[in-house]
Formats: sequence, C-alpha cells, structure tokens
Amino acid sequence: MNVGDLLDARVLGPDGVPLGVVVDVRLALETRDEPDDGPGGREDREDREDSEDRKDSEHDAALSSRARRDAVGGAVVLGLLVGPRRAGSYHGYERTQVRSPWPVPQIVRRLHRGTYLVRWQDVAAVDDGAAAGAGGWSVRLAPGYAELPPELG
Amino acid sequence: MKKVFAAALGILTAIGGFVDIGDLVTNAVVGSRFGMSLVWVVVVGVVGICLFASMAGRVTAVSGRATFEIIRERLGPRAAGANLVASFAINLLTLTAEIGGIALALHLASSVEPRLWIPVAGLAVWLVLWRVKFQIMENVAGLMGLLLVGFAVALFLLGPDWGELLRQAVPPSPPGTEHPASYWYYAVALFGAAMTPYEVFFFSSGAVEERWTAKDLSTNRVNVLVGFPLGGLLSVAIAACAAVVLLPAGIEVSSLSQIVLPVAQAGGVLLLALVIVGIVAATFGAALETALSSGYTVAQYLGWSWGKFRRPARAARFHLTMIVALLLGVGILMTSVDPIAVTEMSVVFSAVALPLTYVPILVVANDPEYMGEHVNGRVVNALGTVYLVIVVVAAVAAIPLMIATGAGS
Amino acid sequence: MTHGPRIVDARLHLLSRQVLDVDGEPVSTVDDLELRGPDGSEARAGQEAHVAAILVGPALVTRLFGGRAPTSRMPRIAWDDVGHLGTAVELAVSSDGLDADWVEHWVRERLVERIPGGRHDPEGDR
Amino acid sequence: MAGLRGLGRVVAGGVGGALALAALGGCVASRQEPGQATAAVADALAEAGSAAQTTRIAVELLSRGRLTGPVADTTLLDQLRVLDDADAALTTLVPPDAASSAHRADGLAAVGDVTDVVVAAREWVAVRSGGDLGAGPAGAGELLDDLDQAAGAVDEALAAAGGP
Repeated sequence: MNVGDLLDARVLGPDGVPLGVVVDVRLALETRDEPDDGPGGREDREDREDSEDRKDSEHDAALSSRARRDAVGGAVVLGLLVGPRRAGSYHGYERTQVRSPWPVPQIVRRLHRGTYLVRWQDVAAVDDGAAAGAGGWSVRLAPGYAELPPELG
Repeated sequence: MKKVFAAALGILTAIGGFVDIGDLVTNAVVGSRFGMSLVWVVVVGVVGICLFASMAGRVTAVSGRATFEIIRERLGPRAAGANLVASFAINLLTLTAEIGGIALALHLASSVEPRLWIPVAGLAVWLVLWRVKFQIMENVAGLMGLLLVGFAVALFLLGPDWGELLRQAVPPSPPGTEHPASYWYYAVALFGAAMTPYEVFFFSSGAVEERWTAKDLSTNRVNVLVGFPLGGLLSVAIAACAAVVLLPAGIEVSSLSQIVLPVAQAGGVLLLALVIVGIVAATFGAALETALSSGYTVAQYLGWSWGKFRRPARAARFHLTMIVALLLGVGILMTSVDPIAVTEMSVVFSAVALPLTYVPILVVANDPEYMGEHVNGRVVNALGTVYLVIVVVAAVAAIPLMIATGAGS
Repeated sequence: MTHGPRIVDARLHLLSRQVLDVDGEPVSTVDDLELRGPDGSEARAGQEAHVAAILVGPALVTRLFGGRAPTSRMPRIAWDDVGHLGTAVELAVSSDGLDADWVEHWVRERLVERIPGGRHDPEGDR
Repeated sequence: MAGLRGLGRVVAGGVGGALALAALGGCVASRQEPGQATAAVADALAEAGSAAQTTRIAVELLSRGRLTGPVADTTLLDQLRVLDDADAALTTLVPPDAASSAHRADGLAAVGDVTDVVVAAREWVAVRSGGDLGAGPAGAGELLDDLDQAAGAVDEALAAAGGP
C-alpha cells in the first residue's frame, strides 16, 4: 500500500455511505537531537564557499531565521484527513495559520470546509478497487469512528 | 570593496539582462504604432517583475528551494506537470526567438544570411553553457548588453519634442488611428514581455548557482530595484526612438533593421555599431538564460541534479535537456519561420502563462515553514494581490484579444 | 535521545519534495511513499503502519495517469536512509550508491561524459 | 506578422472575437464582402507605404554616411520581403465587385513601383559598399525622387481604397 493509493480514495462510512475523499495522510515523525554539525544540503553548499568574511555568529543568525529542519527517524501513520469533496491539493492552508496572500487562503479554506481527521485505527478496510465496477481505491471506516479536528499541532 | 563591486556588477547585469528580443521588438512595434501611449504598461511591468523577482530570489535564498521545486511541491504532480509542459513550451518559444534575434543582429552586422548564423549561434550558446563559469557568463553578457544604452543616447541626440512625447504618454489613450482592441492586445504583449516567466526561473535558480543565503537578501533587493527599472528605462527609450522617427513616417516595424534606424539617424555609424553589439549581447544573454531555464524547470520538477556550478557529468540530465532544447530551437528556426513572428508569439503566450508561475511564488513567500522570519510583509502582500489580479486579467484576455485583432493588426 | 514526534501530513510535507543526498546533491523528488506493517509485512488497514520507502520515477507516472505498477519493482529509497526533513528530504547516504538514481548514472556515463569537457569543473580556473 | 495583418483586418473589420472563425472562413475565395476586400487592399498598401518610407530613411542615412553597408542592405532586403507579402496579399485577393477590382489593380501597380525602386536602391547600396556591378545605378538624389513618386502612387491608391 502506498500513500498515493490512499490519496483521493473514496471514503465510505461503516454502512457504506460515501463520506468524501482522503485529502491527506497524517504521519508522526520521530525526531532526534543531534550535534550541531548536521550534514545537509544548504549547510554543505555554504561550507564550500570561501567565506573568510563571514563570522560564525552571522552564520548562526542566518540559520535560526531559516525554515524548520529536523533530524528524523521512523514515520508512523496516524490517520487520514477526510474532506467532503474532491477539491484538489490543500496548498497547506487548511491546517496552518497562514492568512496571506488574500484571497488565496480564504478561497482554499472555503473549498475545504468540513475536513476532519480519522485515526488510522478507525479505518476498517482499504480496497484497491480491483473488483469489477469498484472504481478505484476506497477506504471504509470502522463503526464508532471519531471525526477529529484537522489542525496540525 | 569587493562587495560594492559585486553589487554594481549585479545591477549592471540586471539592466543588460532585462532587455531581450521580446522587449526590443515589442517596444519598437508599439512605439511605431502607438507612440508613447503604452509606456504605462512598461511601468506596471517593471514594478511587477521587481516584486516577483525579488520575492523568488528571497524564497530561494532563505529556503534553498528554486521556483519550480516550489511549484511542484505546492500544486502537486498533476497541476505542476501541466504547468511544466506549458512553461517549457513557452520557454522553448522564447529561446527560439532569442537565437533568431542573435542571427538577425549578426545579419545586420555582416550581411551574411541569418540562416547561416542560426546554427553558429546555437552552437555558441551551447559552448558557453557547457564550459563557462556562471558568474562570468552572466557578467559578460550583461555588461555588453549595457551597450543598449545607445538607444537612450540616440533619443537625446534626436532632440525630440519632449512635451509631445509626454502628451502621448499621459494620460494614456490609444491614438485615434488605431482600434482599441489592438491597443489592449499590445498592452498585454508588452506586459508579457516585461514579466516573462523565464526571468523568474532564471533569477531564482541563479540564486542557487551563486549560493545565496539569507545574508544576500540586501544584494538581491538592490539588484532588482535598480537593475530592472533601469532596464525598463531602456525599453521606454527604444519605444521613444521608434515613436520619434518611425511613427511620423508611417513605418510599421516588422524587422530588426527598422528598429536600429533611429539610432543610425541620431548617432551615425559608431552608435549604430555599439547598439548592434548590444543587441547581439542582450539576445545572446537571454538565449543563455532561456536555455538554462528550460533545464531548470524540467530538472526541478523531476528532482534531478541541476546547475551550472556542477560539472556537466554531475548534472547529466540537466545538460541533456538544454542540448535538446537548443536543438529544437535551432530546428524550428531552420524551417525559415520569421524570428520576429516567433518573438511576438512568445511574449503573448508568456502573458497567458504568468499566473502559473507567480501565484505559487506568492503563496510560498507567505509560508513560515519555508521562509521562517522572512515571510512577505504587508506592503509586499498588498502589491502581490494587486498583481495577482492584473496577471490573471492579462492571462485571460491575451488569447481572445489575439483572435479578435488577428495578432494585433 | 528523542523528543516528541513531529506531526506532518504526507501530501503537504513530503510528497513532491526534493530529495537531496548527504552531499546536498539532488536525487529525485518524493513521488510516492510506500507503507508497510511491522517487520516489513504488507500494511493493513487499522493496524500499525509506517513509511518504509520513498518511491521515485515510475511512481510519478502512475500517480499522474493512474494504473498500477508492481510496487516491488519500483525504484525506491529506504526510509532508513532519510536523515533530515526540512524544505527538502535529506538523505544520510550518497546518491552514487542508490539504485534509484540509475537514469542519471546512465545518461552521465553513456552520453555526457563522452562529450569533450563533460567532466570539466566550471568553477575551476582551467 | 505581415502576413497576419490582412487577415487580422478582415477579422477586426466586421465581427468580434466570437465570430472570428466565421470571418476566417470568409477569407477563402469569393465570399468576401466588398468592405473587407477594400480593407485588405488598404492593408497591403499600408505595408507598401511603410516599406517605401523605410527605404527612404535607409538611402538618406547611407548617403550621409550614417549607416553601414550591411545594415542598409539588410534593411532593404527586409523591405523587399514586406513588399512581397503585400504583393501576395493583393494577388490572391478575389475582388467581389468592379470597384474592389480596380482598387486591387491600382494597388498592385503601386506595390510594383515601390518594389522597383527598392531593387534599384539595393543595387546602389551594393555599388557604394564596394561591390562591382558594372554600370552604376542612379545616385541617391534620383533614388529619393523615384521613391517619392512611388510612395505618392501608394498614397493615391490608399486614398482610393479608403485607407487612413
């Protein structure tokens, strides 16, 4: 089973009622501490530079202003994000606090209103749609599944 | 001192790099038909390209991710794939136009048929891409492209009636002899020429080539804010030269030779020679940039190793893509299609493709996961939203206007 | 030592991201992620599952146009090789040892290295 | 581009973008409206006028030593191409009525006049640039006179065809 199979799969309730589609797969990534000489793309590029005039403090300041970057270990499936309609990619707006540039996030949020998280334990079956007339991948939820808020922690 | 020099060089390069065959042809055509009445579009275009080029440069410097990686990441494989096909096709069209421009300019200099120059130009472009260091390539083409200042010199030597030029420009309105649809068609073409998407692909990927980090943001800002507006002034000078000399004579610009006539009239053989060298350098520089952009877009979408700072063998598929693009461009030109016609097509289709490039940049420039503390400020976002609307309107209007006016007649 | 897990959404934070090797060389994009159960068994609905590998290349084709290739034959990068997650997925291994990068190696050895100057370092003086 | 102009005028002349396809069909042979035919003639003549003016500037500049031989030669060559397009546009036009037919005949003659002068000008450029073509063609002054005459014919034909 691949993540790509689950994405955009139809979501069915325990009784087979269509509920929407899978818009994303939520994972928990193990993160690790590490000594500050981490190997990595950008740092490496910088190291190759002849940077006599670049002070170390400057270097650190530049790093802290950068985007988040973690040393990671295993990735475990937590659940599926279910959206009531097929509205394409999220662009990240639904689950974050970003509100600019107007009006893009507002439109995307509107399209994705009503999205919720279902725990992986509450997924009863994943069908690859190989059976005749099944029409692609579908996911069936277990009885008593819970609709959890979709926001990222 | 070294830093000042680097900034100065960057600015000069931006000026030289801003004017390409699309700007040359479109501005001259517009000047000869509409006088100065479309200058406002150049101003709008320059502000737009400043806004988005600096945004793309900032995103890349801070996150390390170039524009097309971001487009793929934000739009997903399907929409970004469609975007890639469109961008690559337009980029190829622009590359074709630039190589044709080199050949036409060399034809002016030598009388040797353009058809003979086309393979030579293609080969020369490839050799530079294959061998020459990125900074040297950029600086030499940019500095020599600066000779296009000859158009501004020519304008002063022509001693035009400045008041009349100003009257044509403000308030903007189409001349009575022209249909409003034609006026708006050329407005869109001029906007497309000023904001060609390849400039953003090149600018952001160039930031990786030159290993920019968050510390280079001020250089980025200065390059953009000085270079592009001065490039815009050159565009206006080209249009003004055509408006002063060609418009009153009833000349419709359809070839590169007509574009340089005002320069010869004003400055004689010497200025003419300098401007022709400038045109060769500017189109050559733009051919390099568009060829690189074709490699950048494909490699970034598919995650290949790319960049001129690597040995060609360490970015094999990237170099192969550029070779294929160059061969295609040369092949298209060898069917003896008119490079000027290709140029006009390329700027209009650029206008159509603008939202595909600029919307994802604007979105990512607001994402703290990418940008940390360097997310867009309020003013930039307000401007960005205004341009979002302009860009979408221009894109939607481009094709209907092209059909309605029969490509501007 | 580990701290709390980082919660990510696959499409939002992983799919279509650039994969870099340990030297910062681009390898591919994340075209798909393979899920497996404990001990590498087939992943099952509702039961513990983790990301086993990044799928590249043909996985893009199937995601674009549908259809299905046997997962076991797809070029893959083991998730164990992943070192860091930032704006890109950074591996802890070199791309030279990755089977997933075979097309690049093929183009390099069969074509680009055979053109004179193919190994020339453009940043070098000569 | 030049080739698109005639077509474009036809399209823009009567109908909007929605009817563009119908108008494209209208270009084909005999279904042309009289107004469209006249507009097509005017369009071709405007191109010829532009070519004549461009040639005039090039000859003047070269005679004053402000233009190089190659640029002058290329300029004239480009104008011959424009004239060729104009000629082709007129030749292939099927006039719907006698008036259009007369406009077309005048137009063809005017375009031919301009073409003759541009050809002569090219010869003159070649001699000045050191090429040896034997008998020297007319001087710049004479060329400019001829150009004025040819341009005048274009203007007359244009006025008759209702051009600007």
